[in-house]
This record gives sequence, C-alpha cells and structure tokens, in this order.
Amino acid sequence: MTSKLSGKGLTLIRGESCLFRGLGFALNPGELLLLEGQNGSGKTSLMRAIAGMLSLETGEIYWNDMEVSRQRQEFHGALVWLAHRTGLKGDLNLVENLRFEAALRPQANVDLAAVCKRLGIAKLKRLPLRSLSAGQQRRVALARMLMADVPLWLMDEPFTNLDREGRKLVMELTEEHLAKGGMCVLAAHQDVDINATIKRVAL
Amino acid sequence: MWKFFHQWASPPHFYRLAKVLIPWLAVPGLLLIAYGTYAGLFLASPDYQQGDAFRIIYVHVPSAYLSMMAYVFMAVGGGIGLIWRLKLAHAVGAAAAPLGAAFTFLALLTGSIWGRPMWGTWWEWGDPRLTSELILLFLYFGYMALRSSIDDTAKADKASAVLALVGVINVVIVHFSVVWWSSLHQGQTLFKKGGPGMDADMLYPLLAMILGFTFVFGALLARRLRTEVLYRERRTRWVRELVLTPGGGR
Amino acid sequence: MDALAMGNYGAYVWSCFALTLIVIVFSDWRARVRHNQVYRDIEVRIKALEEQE
Amino acid sequence: MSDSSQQQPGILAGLLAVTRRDLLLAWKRPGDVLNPLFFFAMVCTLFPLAVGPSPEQLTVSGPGVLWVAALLATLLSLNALFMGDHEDGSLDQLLVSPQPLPVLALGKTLSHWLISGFPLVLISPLLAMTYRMSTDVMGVLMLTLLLGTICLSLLGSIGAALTVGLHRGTALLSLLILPLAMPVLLLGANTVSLAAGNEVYATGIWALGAYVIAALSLAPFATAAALRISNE
Repeated sequence: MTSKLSGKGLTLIRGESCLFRGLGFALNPGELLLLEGQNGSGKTSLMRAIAGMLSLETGEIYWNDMEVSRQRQEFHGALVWLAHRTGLKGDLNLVENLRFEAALRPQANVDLAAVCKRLGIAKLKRLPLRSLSAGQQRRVALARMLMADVPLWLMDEPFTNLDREGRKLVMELTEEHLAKGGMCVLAAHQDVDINATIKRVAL
Repeated sequence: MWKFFHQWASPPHFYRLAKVLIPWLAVPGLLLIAYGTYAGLFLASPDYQQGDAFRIIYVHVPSAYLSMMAYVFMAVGGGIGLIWRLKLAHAVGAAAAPLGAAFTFLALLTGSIWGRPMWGTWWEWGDPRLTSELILLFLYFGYMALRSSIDDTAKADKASAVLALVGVINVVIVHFSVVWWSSLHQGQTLFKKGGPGMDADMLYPLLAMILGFTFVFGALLARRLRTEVLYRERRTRWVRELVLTPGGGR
Repeated sequence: MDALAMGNYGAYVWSCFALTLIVIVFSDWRARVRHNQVYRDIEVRIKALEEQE
Repeated sequence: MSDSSQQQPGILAGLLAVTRRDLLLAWKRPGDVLNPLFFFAMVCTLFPLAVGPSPEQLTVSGPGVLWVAALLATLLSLNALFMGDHEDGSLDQLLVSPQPLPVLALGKTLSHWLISGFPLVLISPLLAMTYRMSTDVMGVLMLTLLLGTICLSLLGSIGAALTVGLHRGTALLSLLILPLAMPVLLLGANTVSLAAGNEVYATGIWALGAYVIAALSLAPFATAAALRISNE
C-alpha cells in the first residue's frame, strides 16, 4: 500500500476539456514512471501537478504517504525538474547558472568538471548559454539535474533537441540514478529503452 | 453546523435558494427606500446651513457606504475562497465588483452634484471623501480588468482574490493618507458627522435609506450570483437537468 | 410646488435621486439580461449535445 | 541518498543568490537599468517645457513632478520583473525550489529596487536642482524617494506577479498598481512640499517608514501567492 510517491483520483480540467479523470499511480525507489501520450494529452500538466504547481480538480499527490500540499518545501527539496524550457539564463554561463542553482537545493558531492566532461560540455563552461545550441543547452540542464542531491527526477520530454548519442546518455544516466535507489517520472511520446522497473501511465 | 453550511453553499441549492431570496430582499429594500425618500425629501426639516441641498445625503451616504461594503465583500469572499477553496465565495467577488463600482460611481456623482451649489464647483480635490471614493473606483476598475483578462475562471478567481485582499488594506491606507493630505490644504468636508448631533427627523430617513440600500444590494448581488453559479457549473449534471426540465429553472 | 423646488436646490436634489433610481434599475436590468444570456447559451449548448447523442 | 551530500542551503543564501543573479543579469544588459532613469529625467524635462520656466511655479510643483516621474519610471520597469523568468522557464524552477517562495520573491524585489529604484534616488538631486530646490529640501526628497521606491517595488512586485504571462500585461499592471501606489505618492510628494515650505514634515516620513515596514512584511507573501496562481 505505502509507496514513496503516489497519486490518487487525479482529475484535471483545462478550459473545455478534461485531460484526465480518476488517474492514479504509485512509485517506489528504483522505479521509473513513464507518462505516455501524444502532444497535448496532458503529460506536462500531470508533471506540473506532481511537482505541486497545478491545483487539480480532484485528487492528491502523496510523498511518503502525506499530501504534497502539506509539505511543499520538503517535497521540493527531494526533487529536481527537467522541464520543457530549460529554466537557465541565456545571459549567464554554465558556471554562473549552476552556482545559482546550488543556493536553492542540496547539491551532491560530485565534481562539476567530471559531470561536464561526461555530458560533453566541458569546453563550454565559460560561454553565455545564449551562444550554445539547443542540444548543448539541454545538456547544461542535465548537468544541473546531476549536480542536485535528490531522489526524485521529473523529466519532461528529456530527449528533445538531443541526438542519438545524447538520448543514449540520458537513458544511461537514468538507469544509474534508478540503480542507486532513485526515482524518475519521465514524460515521452516515444518509447524508452531503460533497464529498470517501468510503470506506465497512458494519457 | 459545518454540514449545514456546506449543503447551503452547494451550487444547486444556492441557485434555488437565491431565487426565493431575491423578492424577500428586494421588496423590503424598495419599501424602505420609498419611505426614506419620502421622509427625507418632505418630512425632514432643512439643514440650517445647507438648506434643502443637504437632502442629497439620503442617496449619497448609502451609496458611499455600499461602495465600501462591496469591496469588503470581495475581499472577504476572496479570502474565504483562497483558504477554504469554496467556489461560491469566489463567485461573490465576481458578482459584487460591478455593483460596487456602480455604487462608487453613484457616490461620486451625487457628491459632485452636492458640491456644485455648496462649493461652486463640480469637483473639489480638497475633499478627502470624494478623493478616496475616486481611488476606490480605480481599484474596482483594476479588479475587473484583472478578472476579465484571465480566461481560466479558477485562475481569475484566485488572482483577483489576492488583489482584493491587497486592495482592502490599501483602502484603509488611502483613507488615512487622504485625510492627512486634505488637512494640509484646509480641505472642506462634505457633510458634518451624523449621529447624536442630527435631529431624529433627519436621522431616521437616513437609517432607512442605508438599510434599504443594503437590502437592494443584497437582492442585486443574489441575482448576479445566480448567473455566476450557473455559468461556473455549466458542465455539471444539475445544470443539465435544470435546463432540460420543461419550464426550466431560469 | 414649493416643496418640489427645494429652496432653489431642486435641480440638484432631484437629479441625485433620479440618478440613484437609474443606477439601481440599470444594475437590475443588466443582471437580468446577463442571466438570460448565460442561461440561453448553456441551453443551446446542452440541447445541441443532446441531439448529437 | 549519497552520504557525502551537502545540506539544504539556508534562506539567506537563497535570497542573496536570487538578488545576485538578477544584478548580474542587469550588469550584462545595462539598458534595463538605464531606460527608467532616462525616462525619469525626460518626464522631469517635459514639465517645465509644458508649463513655462517661471521659477515660482517650478519651486511649488517640483516635489510633485519629481515624485510622479519617479512613480511612472518605477512602473515602467516593473513589467520586466518576472517576465524574463517566465519566458525562459526559470520562474518554474523557482516555484519548485525548496526555498520558501516569499523569500525568493523578496530577493527579486530587492534586486529590482537596487536596479531601478535606488538609481532614481541617486540622480534625483540633479533634477531637483533644475527645479531650484534648496539643499535641505533635496535631502528630504532623497529620503522620501528612498523609502517610497522601496514601497513601490514591493507593491509593484505583487502587480507584476499577478499579471505575469498575460497578454495585456503592461497596461493592466499600471491599472492595478497606480491606485495602490497613490498613498505613497501622496505621502512622499506632500512631505517634500512641506519641507520646501519650512513646515513640519516628520509625520510624512514616519508614515512612509511605517508603510515600508508593513509592505516588507506583507508584500512578499502576496507576491509569492500571486506567482503560484499565475503559473498554474
């Protein structure tokens, strides 16, 4: 019954249409929650609802069996969100962007240089992000995610703008995170090739 | 008690109740206003300074009072809506705003018409009450503009509730700062304070008018609230049944 | 007639009362019109949906 | 998870980080800082051109004109307060951060004041001089503007948060903020006028100070609530 992250009876109405009704899920450490569906099917909305940014018509999201709305700060301290828009400042460079992030949530004790090297952005550290390609910017957002010391990753279309190699890297990173006992909620309109327990929510 | 309240505030119940309530508010309200108008215009003796022009207070004071009460309604409704997520409370804000603006406008008009013979001008910046009424009117405009520019009703409700709460604190600050300001410029005050100093034949019509205006406001608010409730619940089963019933539930 | 003249303030006093009447009647009229409009819109939409089924 | 992890950063670290980031961004785009200043100077120039250069008139209307210009200049800069963050998604990141949102909102407001309000205070004596204001009165003007622009930034952050992401944001923001800001204008400008007329002006200063304290303690919460609502 108890699970780390769960949602019960979730209903969301946007404008004239009902995106989902009575939806539920449960997620435990080491598991991946895959949100599947076409564009506009409500994947992002569900993701935002899980992140506690969107009030639902009915239903609640639970973290450690307690409503997220009653422990927002604790919950936000346990997650990092890779959104559709990177949320990075184009006028600032990688280091400046990540330094800002470090003041917001707990950081893992890993070497930034090693992370950047693995993501293939080591040489871009001092350039303003505006001058980077969309794929490179996404890798910077991935670096931000890797630097955070949190159990829950929320990834909204993480493969956008990435080449085949980049997509493989994201899957590898996700596998590693899950193997360490982390959790992942991933929204994608294509199938993923990740070796872990996958729970699916079709929208 | 709580259960009773929830049932009362349930949309279909409220929709039906409000319809019954409207005549019960409107008729006594209009009767009180009729009495107040007659007594205020013909029975009350003229003011020793202002002559018969003082009779304008019988419409000015009640509308000024309603203009503030409507704002408080919006703020309280918004607060309740934000804290207890009661949708009906948000609807109160949406329904009260245009009425509040209308009565603020009326208070400004009547104040200005009073000012013409008394001060020799249609508008006197030095008067703190007229000036605060004007700012209040702008606050209503802001509230309605914010509401109408957000398409999603739930979002508009919450955003305008925050604005109304900020605004209601501001109304108090506006009042005190404008009073301070007009004291610097030897501003004239519109009417001397009512109460014990006022003769009974002057005071009772005023009280009747205030009460009557409140009732009429209640009736108007109930009517607008029904519309709000109907619109917000347009996708529910009870509205469907209501509409499909022959004769309807208009 | 003197009572109606209000000691030469008649125009001011009567226009204030007239404006009040106008504002109240107008508010009520607007509320009725809007209610009927909203009701009719909902009615049309729901009946259209009914016929589809 | 990993045993070698660091702690959750403190509240002050979050506040300063937001402020530092916004100042850094302003540094990289100086136009955002300079435009309101130019606007302020230009409005102050328009007035003598419109009503004529007679010294008596300028002395009387100077405090009012400078204050109205400062209010409008602040208003002009407010629209951008959350817009950039909204567009690139970093506002969403602030909303899911474990830092309390009112603290982050206060950090944003603080940087807004440092970028747009404080420079106004600094250049105001220059413009006051052209209105033939005496040095003593200039001191009072700067003090009221110092307190007043803090109030305006705090009030404005609420409006900016309510209108972030709306199409008609700019005009709507003015409509929301101007009536709220009227007491600040009234207190500020009249206090300077009183000082110019050699009258007792302490009441105005105290009232503005009280306004600052009230706004500091309430506005960040309203802004945070508004941000959550606007970003649903």
